[in-house]
This record gives sequence, C-alpha cells and structure tokens, in this order.
Amino acid sequence: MSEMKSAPEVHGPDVFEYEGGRLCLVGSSCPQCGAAFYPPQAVCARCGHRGGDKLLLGPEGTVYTWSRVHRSTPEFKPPYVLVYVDFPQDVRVLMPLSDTAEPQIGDKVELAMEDGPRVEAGNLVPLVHARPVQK
Amino acid sequence: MSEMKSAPEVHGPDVFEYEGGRLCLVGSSCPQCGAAFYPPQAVCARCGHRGGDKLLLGPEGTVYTWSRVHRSTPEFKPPYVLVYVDFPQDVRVLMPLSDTAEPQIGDKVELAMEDGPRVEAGNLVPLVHARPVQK
Amino acid sequence: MEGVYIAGVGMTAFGKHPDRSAADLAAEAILGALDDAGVGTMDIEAAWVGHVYQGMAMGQRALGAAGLSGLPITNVENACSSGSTAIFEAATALRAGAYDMVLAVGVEHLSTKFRGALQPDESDIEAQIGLTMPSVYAMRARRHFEQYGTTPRQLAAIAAKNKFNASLNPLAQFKKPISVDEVLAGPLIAEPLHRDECAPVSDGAAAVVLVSEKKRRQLGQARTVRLVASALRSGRMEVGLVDMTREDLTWRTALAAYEQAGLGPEDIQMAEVHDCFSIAETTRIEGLHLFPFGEYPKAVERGEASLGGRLPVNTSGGLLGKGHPLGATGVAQVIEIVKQLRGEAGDRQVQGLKVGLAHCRGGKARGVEGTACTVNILTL
Amino acid sequence: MEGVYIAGVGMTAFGKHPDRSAADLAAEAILGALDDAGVGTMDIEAAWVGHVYQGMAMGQRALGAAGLSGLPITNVENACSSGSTAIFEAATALRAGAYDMVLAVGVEHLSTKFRGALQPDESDIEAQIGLTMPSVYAMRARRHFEQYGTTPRQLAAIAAKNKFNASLNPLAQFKKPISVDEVLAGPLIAEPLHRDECAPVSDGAAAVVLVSEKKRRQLGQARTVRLVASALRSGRMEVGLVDMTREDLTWRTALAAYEQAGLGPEDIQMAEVHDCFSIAETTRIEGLHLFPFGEYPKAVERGEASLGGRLPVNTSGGLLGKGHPLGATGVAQVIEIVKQLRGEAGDRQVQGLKVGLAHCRGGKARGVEGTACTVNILTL
Ligand SMILES: [Zn+2]
Ligand SMILES: [Zn+2]
Repeated sequence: MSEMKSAPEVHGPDVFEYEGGRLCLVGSSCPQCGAAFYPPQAVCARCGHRGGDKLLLGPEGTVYTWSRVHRSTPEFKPPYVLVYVDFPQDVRVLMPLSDTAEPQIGDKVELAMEDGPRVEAGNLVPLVHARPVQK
Repeated sequence: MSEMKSAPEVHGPDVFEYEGGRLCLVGSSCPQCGAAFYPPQAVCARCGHRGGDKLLLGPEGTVYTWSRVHRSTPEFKPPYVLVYVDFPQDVRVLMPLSDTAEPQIGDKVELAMEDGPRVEAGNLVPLVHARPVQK
Repeated sequence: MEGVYIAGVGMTAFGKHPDRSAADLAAEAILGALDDAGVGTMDIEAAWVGHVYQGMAMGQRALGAAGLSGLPITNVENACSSGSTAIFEAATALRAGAYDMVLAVGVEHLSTKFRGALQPDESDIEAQIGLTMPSVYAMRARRHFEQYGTTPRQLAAIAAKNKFNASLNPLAQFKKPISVDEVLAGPLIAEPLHRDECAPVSDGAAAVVLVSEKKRRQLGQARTVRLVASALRSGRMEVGLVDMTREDLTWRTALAAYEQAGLGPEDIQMAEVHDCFSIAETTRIEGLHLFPFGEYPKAVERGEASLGGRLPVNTSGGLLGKGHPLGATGVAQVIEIVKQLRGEAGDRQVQGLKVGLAHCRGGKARGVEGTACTVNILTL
Repeated sequence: MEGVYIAGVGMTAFGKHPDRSAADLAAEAILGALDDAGVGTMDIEAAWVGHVYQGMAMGQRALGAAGLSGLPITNVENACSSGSTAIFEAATALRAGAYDMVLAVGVEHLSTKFRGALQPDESDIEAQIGLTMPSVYAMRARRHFEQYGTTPRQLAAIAAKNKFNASLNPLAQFKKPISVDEVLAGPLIAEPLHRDECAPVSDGAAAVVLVSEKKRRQLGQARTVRLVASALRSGRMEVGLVDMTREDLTWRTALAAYEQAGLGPEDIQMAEVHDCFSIAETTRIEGLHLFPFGEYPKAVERGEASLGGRLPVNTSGGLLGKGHPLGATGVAQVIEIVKQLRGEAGDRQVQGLKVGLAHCRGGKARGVEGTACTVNILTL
C-alpha cells in the first residue's frame, strides 16, 4: 500500500472490507508517526511521511454528533440523518444513519451497506451507513 | 445618458437605432476626452470621467480583419465568418458577416439584422451582421 | 504590521439584484471607495478581486466596468474568505513596497449562480454523501449543546441580535427585526438550526482602497484607518478525535494577527465575525478567545454582545442580517469596522472605539475544519 | 527585484489523465518540487495555487493531497496566466519579508471540465456572438499576413518547431515531430489556423519552491536559480483603432520586467512564450521586442528560433507541443527555464545560457487585447 491512488470518491465498494464477517472501512495509518486517516492518505498530514499502512476502521463506533437534514441539494433526498462516528482506531467519519429516528450522542453503531440519501437517475445510491447497535 | 446601465449582452434590439433609415449601433463617447466606446461605457477607460454621450456607429464601416470559423462551441453553427469592422467613429466592433463568402480586408460593409450564427433552442438568433456593400 | 492604511471604502446594498451583473455591482463599490478616498481611477496601481462562483476574469470585468484597466489585477478565491484574502494579498504587496495605492474588492452575484444549500466542492467525499454547510454547523451546535448546556433559545438570540443590528444598517438585506420566538418558530434546515439561523443567498460587492504610509501622508486624510494585522491560514488536516466546538483554524489565524498587531483578545472592542450560522458566531468568538469556551451563547442572552454591550459583535447585521454575497463578505466586514472607527456608523455607532477585529472564514473539506480563515485588525 | 530564488521544481507529464484527479496531479508536482529542493512538507510556509476551472478550494485540496495543510493558501485565477500569477504573488510575499520558503503551483484537469473551443467568459459580448479563442488569433494572423507578408507556411513552421522540441521532452503531450506540410494538410479550425497550430486540451500540474536570499544561503544549494523579475499586467481598454499585430499588453508587462531585472531584450538568450496558437508565438516574441515587428515568422523559417538558433523559443515544446493545462502552463514555462539554466534539459539543452524569459498571457474580453499577462525573467 505504499503506492496509494487518489482518494475514493464515496463510501462505495472500494472503501470497505469484511473482517470477521463484519463491515469495516479502509483507512490508513502512518508507519512513521502513527497518525490515522480516512480516506487513506498518500502523504501523512502530520509528519510528511510518504505512503501509509492499511488500517481497518470498525466494526463498531460511537456517535460523536448528528443532524437531521431537512433542506439539501437536488442530489439528496431529505429528511436524512448524518452522524459523525468515532472509531476506536482514532478516526472520525461522516456517514448517513440507517433510519431517521433520533440518535443520541454516544450511541454505539455498526457499519452497514444501505441505500440513500444520495439519488442518481432517480435511484437511491448504496452507501456505507451507521446502524444503531442494541438500541 | 449620464446614468448608464450595464452593457447590453449581445447585438440585440437595445443596441441599435435607425438613422436616415439605416441601421447603426449605439456606442458612447466621453464628454471630457472624446474617447469612443462600444458597448457604451459608464466610466471612461481613458480619463476616468463618469457618464458618456450617446454615439451612433455606422451606417457603414470597413473590414479590418476576418476569419471563417469551422469549429466552435455547441451554441454556434459553423461555418460562419466573423469580421472586425472599423467605423468612422473610431470604434472597432466584432460581428458576423452576412454570408460565408470570403471577404477582403478593406471591404465596405453596412449593418443588417440577420439570423445566426448563435443557436438557441434549435433556432438561429437574430443579430446585427455586417453586409458587404456593392461587392 | 507596518504602514498599511484603509483610505476609502464603498459597497452596494446587499440583497437580491436580479437586474444587475456582478461587474456592475463591483463597479458601484469600486467607484464608491474611490470617491470616499478622494482619489481617481488613475491613482490605483494594482487590484485584487475575491469571488467564488463568478467565472473567469471577474476582476478584469469588474475593474473595466469602473473604468480601470491595464494595471496588475489578480483574482483570488478562498471560499467565503475570498474577499478578505484579497485584502490580505493587497496588504502583503504594500508591505513589499510594490505599490502605494491599491484596491481590494469582493463581489458575488450568488442568486444567479446558486440554488439550494451550499456544499463543499463536488469532489469532496463528505459532500458526496449529503453533507451541506448547514448540517456541518448543525452538528457543531449539537456538540455545543452537549458540552456546555447551550440551548436552541440562546442560539436563536444570536440571530435575533444580528437581524436587529441589520435593521439599523441601510445596506443590509434584512430590514425587519425578528424575535427569538419567531426564529424558533421558523422551519428547521438542519436540526437544530432554523432558517433564520442560516445566512441568506445574497448579491453584492464591496471595495476598499489601501495605501502605504507615504501615500497616507500625501493624502493628508484624517479619516484614514490603520490595518494593524492581516492574517490568513488554511485548515489543518485533523489527526485524532478533535473537539468540534473549538476552532483550531480560527485560533491559529487570530494568534498570527494578534502577534502582528501587538495586541491580545482583551484589546478588541468590537468584532465582525463570520456568522454564516448562529452557532458559527459562537465558535468564532470563542475561537478568537474573546469569550471563554462555552460562555458566549449565555453572554448573548445577557446582552453582552449587543450594541451597548461590553463587546458588540456583528454591528453591521453580520452575515445573518446584512446578507452573505460570498466574495463580498470579508471586505464588507472590514468596511463596517472602518465606518465604526470613523464614527460614521449612524444608529449602530459604538462609542469610544479604538480597535476592531474582522474574522472571516469559509469552506469545508473532508478532514479539515474549514478551507481558509482571515483575521484583520484595524485601529484608529 | 531583490532576493527571490527558485530552489526546486516539479511537474507531471502533460496530456490526458482520465483516471487521476486535479489534486492528485498537483500533489505529484508539489512532492517533486520539494524533493528537487531537498526540503520537506513542513518547511513550506505559504502557497499560491493557480487554476481556472477546478472549482472551490483547489489549492487546499492540492496541498492536502501532498500532506500540507494549515498554512496560508491563496487560490488565484488569471485565465491562462493563473499559474504564473501564483509565482508573481509568491514572489511579492517573499519581497515583503513575510516568508522564507513558499510554493507556487499551477494545475488543470481540463479534459474533464471542457469540450470544444475555448471562449472568453460567457458574459462577454463577443463570446455571445461566436468569438472563440482560435478565431481571435486567426483574425490577428490575417492582419499579420496583410501587413508583413507573412505566409501560412511560416506560421506552420512555428508549430512544427515546437512539436519537434516536444519530441525531446519526456513530459510533453506530443511525442512525434510533424512536418510543415503535415501541419498545412490538417483541418482548419478558424481560417487561416490549422489544428496543429492550436494548443490541445491537456491535464497536468507544475510546482516551484521559491525562497528568500536568506533561505537560499541556508540551503547552500548550487542549483538555485534567481528570479530577477516578475511582472503582471492586465489588458488596457483600447481606445481607437489599434494595430492588432502589436501586443500592447505583452510590451507593457515586458517593460516592467526588463526594468525590474535591469536587462533589455538584447540580454534574453531563450524564451518560453505563450504559443496558444502559432500566430501567438509571433505576436508575443515581437511584443517582447525580441525580433522586429513582422520579422519573426521569417526568422523561424530560417531556423533562428530553433534549438541551436540565435534565440531558441519554446524549447520545452511550448503549449503547442508540451500541452496546455491552463493553470499549470505558466509554472511549467518557468520550470523549463530553470532546467535549461541548470543544464538539465537533456536533448534540448541550450548551451552557455545565463538569462531566460517566460511569458504567459491569456484570456480575452471585449475591448481588451488580453485578460492578464506575466513576464518572469530568470538568471543563473
Ligand atoms: Zn506521519
Ligand atoms: Zn474620457
């Protein structure tokens, strides 16, 4: 992974892997200073080291903050809930929440591939979502 | 004409007038230094004076240079001929030529409203053209 | 920072201008600034023009419409800080001794270029999954609630304060004050933010004439205001799980400006800050260290940031009340400080003013808190 | 101009890069320039990034992809002179003493943003009646024919010269030389200009590390090249019936640069000029007073502007041969001069070189000959 390409464009099929049967996102960590990033970074933003090691994020995390979005651009179908998820790997990632019910800060979530809120050609696009665990 | 609005967008109906039955373009001249402009300028580019006097350009001029355009953007229908016309009022104006026959530098032209080369919604847009005189 | 002065200011009314072009608006602001400085088009040696969505060569079109051509012109873009970046670049060139009198202009005809919620650039991974600028700030607001007990009512009070200030500013987009209850009764854009807690879509332009020490003496103008600091920073790529209520970008920029000015937060008597959202005014003011973290919304409720309060904030009406034509915003903020320092702010005049600060920042990209931030400090 | 040096240069191959983003291209150029200078990401204090069509915060995205964030970053746009304007602004800031080591970057992913002939901005009155950039230059060519007896064959020789030079440049878009007859046999884009007399659509990025005198001494690097002049001007609104074969904009910019450098046209030993079209190389070179008006096309036919001629022009291949990713072009021109001065230009090396000039200009609007023009002069 020392030769990394441009960042993936969305939470699409290139950016996750299954570990122990559970979905994880693919990030990177710097072999020199340990800083972790998502999406993977070709050059470390903290120490300038080039190249990174693969780092899986997940399979669970906690909700750092959230918002239910009522007005958006034409590419998205409101209402939808966005959450920032803090992963134990020390990385925070934005993603949609699986349902529009009100989450709480600190809620445990796992990763799941679901449709929306992005719309392309009239169809909801599959994206990695955060799904509440044991709620 | 001391309060001039923004420049007109194209050689459309706001920018010409008939004088002695012949089409002229509406430019401006600076009451302070005499510099002439097309389209009309709210502030003189030579001396900074604000406001201008109406100045009619035409009814005849001469071809300063020309090109027959074979590749353009989707808004235009090639081939078309563009000419820079020098008016006796000391102003040079770009316009399409009435036909795609080869003009000569120095040819005398008059102004005429004709269709094209601009296309909107599939139709050629009427614009002020240069039409050869006694050719 | 040595020897940079603002000799003249001009701006259009902010709002919707469907029948005017961006160049036309900019020309009005430029000619207004020249008149205010008592100089002519031929006196300007160079110009920087900030905008976001106005297309190629906006600056050349703007200056041309005002009768200025031939000089060095640079178009700059730094998201919502584009106009203040123009001031920053102009000040740098004066410091280099390259010129003695230059223009900084900001302009945006946003209503013809834009619909719907603003987003980060389309290439941004977060934009592609639904992040809008209101939702960025909504999530920051949620954290402020969680960490400091801030309430929706306190944030609504910021919007109400700024719309009241706007009602005293003849060039503002919103003319009518609005109560806290009315803000809270409005539709939600991104929870917990209501419509009146979000800056509107606006058209407008603003311009300032900046001069060197030498030119200031030549002009012999009593109304000249000194730019004692101009700092620009971009967002740092975040490593680890940072506190979203604390604006590292704002603080690093402010620190650079405070150092240039030889001043500290305790010296600032008024501030125009980038209140694109009610919560944004909070995190800016706290990020500038003008109030302790978590304290600002409560202070607003107590009237401390109002006209007549201990630190008036966004006396112009801010983005929420005056309007937010992106490129013009950063220049208009500096103009408000200039007018206040000169004692020309009319019904919203702050008394006994010696030092004011303008903070402008904007943009968002994955992993950074903001694209660009500027802090300008002005004194009598 | 005192104490501004180029300590490192980097650029991508120019051409079509359908599977790479603008940020990715820019990062390659930036990291290449840092390596070339022997410095790290943390040594850079500020950056200017020039582009035309790449959207909001391109610079922040570009630097972020190279691991740089937090520093002052300014995005600049000046049509085809955007990249060289970034160099101009960077040099100004070094002269102001604001920094000791900065980056100037140019980038464009044009193939994803653009189709068809380039035009002035859509708001321009001439663009609205069908003026394209090729037709602007076609009409200038027609006047050059009329006034000086220049022939289509002479202009085609300029294209053939530059494509030959490109064949010696591993980073150029065109790899294969082309004969004068082949140029003339190609399709007409706007009469009298043929396809190979027009710059192609290109993607690419280029970056330079600029340092102060103090930093140059610290680095102790023998390969550092001096930037002795950096000038920017915009087109002057034309009054009266001007001669379209004489570039007032180029000459005014060059005059400013010659004065800064304390040099004249007679001191220039090689030039990279903005050959967006074959005729453009002619009017630039004549506008720079490097050849008498009307003489350049004949001189090209005689080989005087070729490698080994008395004044090699566009040894890199120019825009016609190397490619023209708008924002990157002005930076890449300076890089060619740097490589030539260092003796690192390989098969296209000019011998005994001490002074080179890079000229970049672009854009067009009603009533002005061009939007912006830069002239940078470099010496050993
Ligand atoms: Zn690292
Ligand atoms: Zn005049």
